[in-house]
Amino acid sequence: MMLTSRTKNLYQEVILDHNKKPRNYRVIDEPTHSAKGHNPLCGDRLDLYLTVSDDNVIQDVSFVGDGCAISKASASIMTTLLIGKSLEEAHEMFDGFHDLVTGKSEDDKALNNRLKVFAGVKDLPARVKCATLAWHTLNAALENKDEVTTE
Amino acid sequence: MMLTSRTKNLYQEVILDHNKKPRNYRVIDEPTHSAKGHNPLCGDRLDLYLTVSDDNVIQDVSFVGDGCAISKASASIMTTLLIGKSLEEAHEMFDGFHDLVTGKSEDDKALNNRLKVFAGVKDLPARVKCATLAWHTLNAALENKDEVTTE
Amino acid sequence: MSVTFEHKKNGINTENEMKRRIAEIRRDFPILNRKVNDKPLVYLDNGASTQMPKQVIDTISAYHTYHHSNVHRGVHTLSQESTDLYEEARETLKKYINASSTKEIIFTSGTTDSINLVMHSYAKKFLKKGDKILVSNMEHHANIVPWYMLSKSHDVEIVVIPITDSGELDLDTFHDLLDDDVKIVAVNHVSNALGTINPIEKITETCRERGIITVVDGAQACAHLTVDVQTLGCDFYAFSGHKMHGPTGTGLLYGRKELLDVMDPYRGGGDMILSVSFDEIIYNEAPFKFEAGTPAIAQVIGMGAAAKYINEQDKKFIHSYEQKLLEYATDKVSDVPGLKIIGTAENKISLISFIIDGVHPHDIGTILDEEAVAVRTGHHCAQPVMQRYGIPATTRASMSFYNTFEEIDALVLALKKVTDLFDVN
Amino acid sequence: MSVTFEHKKNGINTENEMKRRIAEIRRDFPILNRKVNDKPLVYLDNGASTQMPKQVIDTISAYHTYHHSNVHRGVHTLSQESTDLYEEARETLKKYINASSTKEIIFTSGTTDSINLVMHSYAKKFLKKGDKILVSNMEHHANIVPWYMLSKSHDVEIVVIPITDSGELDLDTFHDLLDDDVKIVAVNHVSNALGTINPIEKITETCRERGIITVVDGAQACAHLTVDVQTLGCDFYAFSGHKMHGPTGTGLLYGRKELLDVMDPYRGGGDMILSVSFDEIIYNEAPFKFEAGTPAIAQVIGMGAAAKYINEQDKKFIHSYEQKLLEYATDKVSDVPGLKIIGTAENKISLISFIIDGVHPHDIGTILDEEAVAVRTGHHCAQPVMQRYGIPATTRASMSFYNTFEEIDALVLALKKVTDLFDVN
Ligand SMILES: Cc1ncc(COP(=O)(O)O)c(C=O)c1O
Ligand SMILES: Cc1ncc(COP(=O)(O)O)c(C=O)c1O
Repeated sequence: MMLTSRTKNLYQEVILDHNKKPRNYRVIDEPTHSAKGHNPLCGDRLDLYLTVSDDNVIQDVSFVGDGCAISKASASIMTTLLIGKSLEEAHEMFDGFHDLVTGKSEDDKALNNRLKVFAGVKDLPARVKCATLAWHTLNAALENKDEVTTE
Repeated sequence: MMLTSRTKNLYQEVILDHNKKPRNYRVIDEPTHSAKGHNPLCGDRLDLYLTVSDDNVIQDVSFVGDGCAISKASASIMTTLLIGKSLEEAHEMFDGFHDLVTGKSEDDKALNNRLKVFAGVKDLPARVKCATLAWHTLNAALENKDEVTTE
Repeated sequence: MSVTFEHKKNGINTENEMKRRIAEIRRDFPILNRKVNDKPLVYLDNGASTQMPKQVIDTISAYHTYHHSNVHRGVHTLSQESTDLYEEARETLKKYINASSTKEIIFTSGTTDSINLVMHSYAKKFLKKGDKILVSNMEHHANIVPWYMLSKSHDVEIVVIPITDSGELDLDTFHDLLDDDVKIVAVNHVSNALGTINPIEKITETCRERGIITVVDGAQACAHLTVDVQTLGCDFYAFSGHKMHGPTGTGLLYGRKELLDVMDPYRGGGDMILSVSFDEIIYNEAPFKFEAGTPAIAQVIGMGAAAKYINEQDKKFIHSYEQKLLEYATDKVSDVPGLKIIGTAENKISLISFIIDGVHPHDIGTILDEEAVAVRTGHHCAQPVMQRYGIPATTRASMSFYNTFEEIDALVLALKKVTDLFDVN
Repeated sequence: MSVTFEHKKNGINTENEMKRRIAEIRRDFPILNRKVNDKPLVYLDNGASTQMPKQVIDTISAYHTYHHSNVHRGVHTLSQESTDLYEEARETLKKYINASSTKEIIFTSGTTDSINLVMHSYAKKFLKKGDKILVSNMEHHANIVPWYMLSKSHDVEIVVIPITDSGELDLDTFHDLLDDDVKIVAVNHVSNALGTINPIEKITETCRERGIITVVDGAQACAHLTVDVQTLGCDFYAFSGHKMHGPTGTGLLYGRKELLDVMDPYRGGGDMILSVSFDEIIYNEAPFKFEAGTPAIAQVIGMGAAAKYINEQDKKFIHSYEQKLLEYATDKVSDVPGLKIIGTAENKISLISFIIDGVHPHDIGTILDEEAVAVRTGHHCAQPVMQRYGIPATTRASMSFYNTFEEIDALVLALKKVTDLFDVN
């Protein structure tokens, strides 16, 4: 069946796969950080859990929640990339990702390839919030805020 | 100076005269009936006083108040016509007058000539309320209502 | 396509005749010529806002171009024309819902504003601690949040009328919930999330017997049903211009005169007063006492033009046509793998809310938009409905009389692209 | 005609150049071509409603024709376009009044609605029995009645700031009235009945020092002055679309973010919530928490277009042109027998309120209308001003930058017909 190129760009295989089988989709019982993300546009909610070591390295990260393919895949891929990273690296990753989905940087060499599957988001401004929800929630968790909304 | 025919029709000599020198412009100290009329469109107010005999004949009628030429002249002319009339005659007069200013009857032979000077009002629907304020107040007074507004 | 035609009485006994009529109606709506992503727009978001015929668009432009002026207090020609047009619209709307007097027609800025007016001006004055307000589980937030605010400020209780699995009011439980503390019953005429048409007359009859005030949210009914407030027997009826082919920025509250007379205004300003001094203010009568300030003159006139437009249609024809669209769409979407309709009441307007296994509505919405099919996805400002069915959101296709069977086909085709992509089967 | 020209800096050094510019502006306003009683309309009722340039009329029509759709929650193209246009207007208006953030820009249905919002959402929450609200004697009912309602429901006291014979705020007395009970000062930026421009900065400075909240009614300022809420230093600023060459049905409330954050919404419904269940409702942030329901989308977009139109003018030129009109008109009407100007403040917008000995304003209005001159007569929703001067009403000619010296001449000629007819000398 013919799909538009924008649709194909947005819903890449990797995204569909992570949507169907989200990684690290579980609750961490005693996290060092956690936060709830909320996108009122679609009513989506996402709970994020982190275990961060004393020397600021992410030991474990997980999420549960309901959401569209973009937000779910984004959360799932984020968790796979963060384990073992320092907080600083996590922040850098977010910045690069943010620039990508908002169309600010065309081709950031430093950006992890698994994040680049979200490049199609920049053509659909309404979906930027879906793609960044997990990341905003991450920020909130690290800043010890309980809740964050994207609106 | 050239005036439009509508203006000339509306502001006939008689009306201008009554406006300038309103008749029966006074307070009756112990009226049998009285009411306050109010036209919120122009903020006009009119106090009407009546002395009606036991056999329902209007012995005296007067008014005071602020208002446009049309409402003042209408009140003034009304008072001059009512003295000595029965309540029934007063009501009939109002009906004829009302039909005239709302354009319902073209030429009511029975109508007092002094009322016919208000024929021009029918071309200016916004002024009907001015012309009828005194009469509505009369009705209110006779029905023992304190106050009446035309809106 | 398989549609049956039983319109002999109306003289519409061929498919062609029906299509001709609809094509003619479509010509009145300029936006239907729009392309989205180079494809003809398929507008199935009428539940959110209906489109305006050129008769309405032109009425507003003409008002702006020739008559614009403030109403009610001007003696000059423009102001008189504006006032006449504005009050004519009140008369038109009075007839549109068969109110008994224009004094019962209050112009507001929309359904939401109308219901808030009832809350502030009626409920705050007459309800007291411990009183109950019955609200159905299928209400739009506009008919929930104001009561919630009241429950916080005035300590009244909100009691929920449950709904059945098919999305109908559970009338038995409703009757059981009625006790002497119930002072207001607030329900929508038609649910925007489910399409259900509620049996308002039955509800108001019961309430009237018990002296309970009924507040009916007619936002989704005003374009699709013939609304007769006297037959419905409700105390208040609220709806919006933009839900009945009129402009945004205006709405209406019908209220029974006896109630309006004893209510206090909730907004103060010009035009709603008889006199003002710093010692005493005397309010005007209804409807004016509730219309403080310069009203939405152009929009009210536009809403009047919309009511006139609808009245000029063959209502029997458009209503039955909308039902045919519903039948057709219900039938066709059932072919889509994993699709489940939410809201299967017996009486529905032409609206289908649905979910698809494993695909989030937001993704459906995006892909459908790529195909130029405009639907709404989300909770439709009716989160309690979502909670009732244990889902975060639905996709909603809401039809109007200008939609076509071909557009339903386009919807279904686009949905199949979704299920293909997401590998639903 | 005798007008002086000191516009060398602007390059406008001839009367012809000025007239050419105004003629060009007039071409933007289709209604100025209207005839009334076969004479060209002379529209001098801009204080009631300003006229719309075709740029605004067309923006609204284009929105209706190509984009109309509900905002904020839709994923489809039309809904995104509408949302973008709507939020762009918020950005435009933010700049128009130099607010520091779009979060401080709340769209309402008009000035009246804006002030009522402050009353319901701020004052009801934070004022208590015995507190005082200072209101000037030159306020429009929109800035009186809401406070009056509050005084009744919450037992606060309204204290009146007197005005001088020329129609200026009596600032000495104002200062004397300030005590620890004063919690709110509500004044208009410009008086609609007198034309006075008030020294808002001085007032807000005093109030800020004392922690008093300032509510400024900018209805008459928004088209005629450059409004900068940060320089003005007020807490709230309210105005209407239809007073600044935009459509009816929309208005704006500027509020300082710290205040908006702690205020509760006064209308509940869709779009102003984050989540709704029958147990708990979480409100959205400002400005959304104050914009319940479908907003006046087309009208807000139209108001944005109006702000853009004004911004594109040479503001220095139009403001000084309006002042020339005022000077000219003030001079010319003084030739009319028995005419007395009410409101002779030093700083005025281009507006003249007057009475004529022995002729009621209503009669003046009717006769002027016969001559196609549109003025407003009455109390202008400012009865306390009338009471202050001991008059029932005035006639008001209110100018805009599209008015001409010839139109002032037409006004004066028509007034002389009045005084002739009524034999005033
Ligand atoms: C000074 C002033 N304040 C408030 C208002 C009320 O504005 P609106 O009727 O648009 O709410 C007006 C307009 O008449 C006004 O002139
Ligand atoms: C059933 C129902 N009630 C109320 C509303 C609110 O209408 P508005 O947003 O025009 O105030 C809507 C529209 O979304 C609705 O569908």
